[in-house]
Amino acid sequence: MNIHEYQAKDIFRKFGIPIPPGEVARTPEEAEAIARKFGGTVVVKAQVHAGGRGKAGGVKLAKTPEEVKSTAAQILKLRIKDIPVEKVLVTPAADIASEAYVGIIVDRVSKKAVFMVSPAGGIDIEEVAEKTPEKIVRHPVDPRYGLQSYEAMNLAFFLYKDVKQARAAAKILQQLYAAFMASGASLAEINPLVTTPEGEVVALDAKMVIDDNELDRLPDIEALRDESAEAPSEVLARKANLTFIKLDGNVGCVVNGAGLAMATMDLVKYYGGDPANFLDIGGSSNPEKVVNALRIITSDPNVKAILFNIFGGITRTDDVANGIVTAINENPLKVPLVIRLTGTNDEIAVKILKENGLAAMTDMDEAVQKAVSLATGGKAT
Amino acid sequence: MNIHEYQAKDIFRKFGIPIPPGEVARTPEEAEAIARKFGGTVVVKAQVHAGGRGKAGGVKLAKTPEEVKSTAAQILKLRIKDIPVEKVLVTPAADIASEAYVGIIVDRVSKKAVFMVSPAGGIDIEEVAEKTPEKIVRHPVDPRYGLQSYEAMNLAFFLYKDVKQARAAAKILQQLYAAFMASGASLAEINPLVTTPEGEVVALDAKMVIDDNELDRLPDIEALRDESAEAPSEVLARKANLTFIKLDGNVGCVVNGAGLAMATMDLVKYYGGDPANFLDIGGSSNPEKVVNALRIITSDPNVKAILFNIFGGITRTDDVANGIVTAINENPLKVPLVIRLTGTNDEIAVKILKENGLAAMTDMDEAVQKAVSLATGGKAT
Amino acid sequence: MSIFIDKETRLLIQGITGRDGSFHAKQMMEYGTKVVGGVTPGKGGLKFETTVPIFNTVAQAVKETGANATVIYVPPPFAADAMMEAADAGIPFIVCITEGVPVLDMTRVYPFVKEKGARLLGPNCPGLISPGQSKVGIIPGSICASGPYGLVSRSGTLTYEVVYQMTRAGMGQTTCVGIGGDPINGTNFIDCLAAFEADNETKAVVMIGEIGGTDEQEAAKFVKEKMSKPVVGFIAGQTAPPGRRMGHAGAIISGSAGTAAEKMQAFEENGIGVAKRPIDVVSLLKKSIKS
Amino acid sequence: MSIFIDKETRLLIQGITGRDGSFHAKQMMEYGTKVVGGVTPGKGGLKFETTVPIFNTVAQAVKETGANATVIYVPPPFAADAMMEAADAGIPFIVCITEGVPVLDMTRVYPFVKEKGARLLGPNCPGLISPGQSKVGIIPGSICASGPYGLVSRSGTLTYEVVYQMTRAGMGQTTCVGIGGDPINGTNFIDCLAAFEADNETKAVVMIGEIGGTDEQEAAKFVKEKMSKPVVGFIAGQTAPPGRRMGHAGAIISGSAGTAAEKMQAFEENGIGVAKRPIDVVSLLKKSIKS
Repeated sequence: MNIHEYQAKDIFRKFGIPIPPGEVARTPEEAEAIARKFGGTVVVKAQVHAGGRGKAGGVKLAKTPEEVKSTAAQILKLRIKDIPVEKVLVTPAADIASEAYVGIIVDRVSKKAVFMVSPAGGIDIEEVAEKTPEKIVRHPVDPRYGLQSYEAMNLAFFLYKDVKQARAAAKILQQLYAAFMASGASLAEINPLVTTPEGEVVALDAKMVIDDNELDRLPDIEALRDESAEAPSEVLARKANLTFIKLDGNVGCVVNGAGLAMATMDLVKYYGGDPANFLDIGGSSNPEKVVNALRIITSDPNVKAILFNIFGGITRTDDVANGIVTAINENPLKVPLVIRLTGTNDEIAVKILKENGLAAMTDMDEAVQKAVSLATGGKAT
Repeated sequence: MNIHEYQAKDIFRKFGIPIPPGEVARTPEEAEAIARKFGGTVVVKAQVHAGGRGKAGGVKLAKTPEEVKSTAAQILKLRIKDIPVEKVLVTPAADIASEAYVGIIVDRVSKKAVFMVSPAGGIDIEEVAEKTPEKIVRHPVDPRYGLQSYEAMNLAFFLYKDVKQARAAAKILQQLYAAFMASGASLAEINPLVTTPEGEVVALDAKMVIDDNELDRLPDIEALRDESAEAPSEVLARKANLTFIKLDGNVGCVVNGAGLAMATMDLVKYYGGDPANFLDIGGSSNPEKVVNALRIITSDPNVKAILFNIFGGITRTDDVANGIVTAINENPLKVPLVIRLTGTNDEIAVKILKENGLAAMTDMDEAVQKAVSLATGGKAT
Repeated sequence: MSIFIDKETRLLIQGITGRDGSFHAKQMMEYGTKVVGGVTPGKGGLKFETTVPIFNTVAQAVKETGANATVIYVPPPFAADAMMEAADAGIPFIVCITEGVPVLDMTRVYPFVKEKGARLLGPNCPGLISPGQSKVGIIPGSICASGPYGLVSRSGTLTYEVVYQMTRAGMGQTTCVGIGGDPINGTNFIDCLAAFEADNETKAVVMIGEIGGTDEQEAAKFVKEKMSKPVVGFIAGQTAPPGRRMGHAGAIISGSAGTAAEKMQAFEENGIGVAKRPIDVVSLLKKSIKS
Repeated sequence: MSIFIDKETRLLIQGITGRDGSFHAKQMMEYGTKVVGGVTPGKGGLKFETTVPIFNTVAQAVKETGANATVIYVPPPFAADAMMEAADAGIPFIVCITEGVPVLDMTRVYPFVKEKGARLLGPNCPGLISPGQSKVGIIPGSICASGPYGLVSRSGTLTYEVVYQMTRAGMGQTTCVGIGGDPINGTNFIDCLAAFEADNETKAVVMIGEIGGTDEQEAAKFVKEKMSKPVVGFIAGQTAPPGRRMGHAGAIISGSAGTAAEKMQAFEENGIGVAKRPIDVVSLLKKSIKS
């Protein structure tokens, strides 16, 4: 789950990381009032779950409250990577002497949380990694001991020569690690971590991605979810306990299991079609899930044919068949449907479908070919 | 450092351990008022840093507020193991279905924090260990992982068959471990951990000993120190950064280093004397420490002779000599003094002493023999 | 022969009285797996299906039953504890089916299990099956057949699809292993490939990968350097949208975006036949045996 | 010969610019110890006494100087971190002089240092000296002399007393080691006894114990079972008041109150001559060599 910059900052502050004040506005007027309170030049920053805000015009300086109002109005009209900007963060502009990058992610190779720090901050860390990899240090943290003080100091001395700044940065690294662990994060990032002309070390930006699997036990973090910042179809899918990713093709796919779902998409492409989505109904299916899956897929006007590919294991194919029948009875389909079922209870499933005038196939390749042909206007078999 | 039962309970409560309410009274009237507030039968418990309160009459039931007043008055007049009772804890009496023991200590053999749990609680755990050792389970905790849930459950099932009670106890064990770690404890104990007739699991007593070395970084814990509950000479010694333990003999000993201090005491005994104290002035000596050491020792009327045994290493023997001279000039001694000095700067030290009319010896055995002889009325050499 | 499990495997089931645990316990028992005990705190002393003793703790279960393997069906928040409990109780082979285990939990579980000397398969995996001998997990026994091919996969149902095609084509399996798709898991491709290489009865191996990470690339190198037996492979996710699985920071860390194209190239460069479609695994496997 | 340190020992000093660190750094340099570097964060690039380079971190110091031992003089709250930093930087021999390290810190330090394969001496110990070769710590060089006797002790100044008596009696030392008296320390009696047993030049060993714990009892068993060389011993604390050091819970844990009487008995039962007074060590040692 993504959270907003201002939310990540609130968490970081709680763990003691020095961060300049800031408040969130939903309207240009609110932004103006906040700027008046702070006085002086402020930065207005779009709060959206998308990278590249700066390049998209979502981060701007404004010198007077009036200017803040017009800047905020501009930004609140933006769509960044197709997501509308609903909120802006207004924060006093800081004088910057140097910019560094510090971040933690979970790394599958070392199987540990790994710090990445770089004295080249303020820009995209991918760019640094590509062009000047010697400017990034990676440090895996032994989860049994946590980030030790000396490890934090070793990393901090890579960022700063001055011992006071190094000590301040080391403290921030330990606080960031604590925030990361306590929030069930898979990524926590400060970019840039700046030094001021007075020598203070301060976090100017904050980013955090939460492991979805942690949310059940972290209600305070789950409460940070902002559905207005997500695509409506993905919100619906999540609530129905489905994994859904919208794509640009015209063959809607309903599959059980992520690997099989990807393989099905690949096969659609292989036979000349284009998948409209990734959709995994997961392991323990029930008819309700299927109903929701069809609802989400049919809401996409691009979809010209729908393909079910179900390999029953834990998933009972009769559950799926019942779901399909229920969904169609509620909302008759406007596009053709191809169903492939095999595995647990498939005889019952085929019978249910037949009784409701639906055919089922058993071979994956044949089913995909048929769906592609239907979507591209070919004749149904 | 020892803390009181009521202080340990406050800490345990903060970590979520279920503990019945309770308030501290310094006078019989306060105790009566508290009892009136709680209503019903209460327990009045002496708050002293000494074991065996129960046997000494320091823990009593009282049925009415009036009875509480007289009981509290009795207890507040007690001295338990020579420590006056200054406070009592008043807490509602609980109905008890069963009593268990749970505790954690730091174990030098496994080099870990070790849990001890026993379904035979409410009595001295040493007694259980001696008479029915099969009723105690010991469990060392891997400090890198902490007390895992399954470990807590394994221990809890040793206490309770009922799964609800086991789960409650497992939670308490994890909370106790968290309290132990966060407080820099060397011992944390609940005795008894009881079940009520309703099946609840509740801590009725609480004990905690804090590692003195943790106090510098735990000001909240240091603030729990109750000097009125310590022997005045030990308070004075601690403030002077000396390690002091009062004994019953008549040869006062001032030594640098715990091992040498014990060896000196042993030698006093060997030569027929009786040491009046253990006193270690520590590694980095300064004259002020010596002045304080003499002040503490001379306050003991039993002391008939004073023996300095200093082996200079980090300790500079001239510092010690200067301290002796200063102390004697401030407060002339009423008992004879034997000084043995060797090691760092001993030539300077001997000179300083000589100039002030004091003699110094170099051989430990000779010095001890002389001190013993002086204390027992023998003639000074 | 087979890898990791065989007729002698004495299996414990953690979470045996839960919805998934009880369903699959029965399936495994029907398949012939020696289920020697179950664990559900508070149900110690009872029996599952009138024959299988239930215990409160794994330690107790191991002591009473001599179990040498366990399979975990407990809810995600308790799965890490269940894995560690099993490892601490001395069980040498631990299979965790549970999906949705927090990855930070796994950063603790992984070193713990390793210190205890146990092998962990999963979490978020379908388990494994040695057809005709033992089944641990949720792979449907009906689609498998005994034979000389090994299979290792990061997927669940895609594994079934491939096994199903193999069995239909008369190509039975020594063992089918699903290692799971989570970022941190206990057993990887290389562990399984090495086991298949050492197994006398396995003649060739199928490896089913997915986008994300670099496990397949490293496994491909292992195949070239250490394996004498032929390996064929398939990678799912050729059409998956970039950046939705691991995010850019993961890509930096691994020095690779983990795309399907990369992985397929690594397979080809290291002598692993690459199937374009799942069904193509069958013909590639036949060809690999002949050559 | 000697144990743990010798002429070739390349020593780092953590906390070299502190009050204690700088004083003892000079003492060690005067004694002839090869002090190759110091560590004080923020003073990296400067020199101590115009010759010894100072570094910000141990990792950097090891890289630049090839140090193979370190001695720690940092304040108690930072000592655990210093020990772990040294171990993580690959230093195989770590001596921690600092007194007052919280014992819970040591429960973490101990397994960490062990995992890294380093030997830790201390904390709260006087260090060690191999007379004429190298001195690491605070034992006064002037009271020692080179010779064929090993000494291991839990005490500080009591060690000096015994060494002083030995040297006065013409009985020089291969190495004198102070293991420290803290409840959890890195090196115990047995480690040192084993090293003395393996050292060609050590003919006999003096062991100085204290009340508390059971280390001396275990060491006594080790002497009987594994050592060919004579060992004599002394225990301090025969008159110490009971219950003031470890409390009753500690006694339960170790199954013993750790009294001096117990320890002296364990010595006698295992063929270790027991000195009644420190001075008696000298005569016992002489006798042990003759017999």
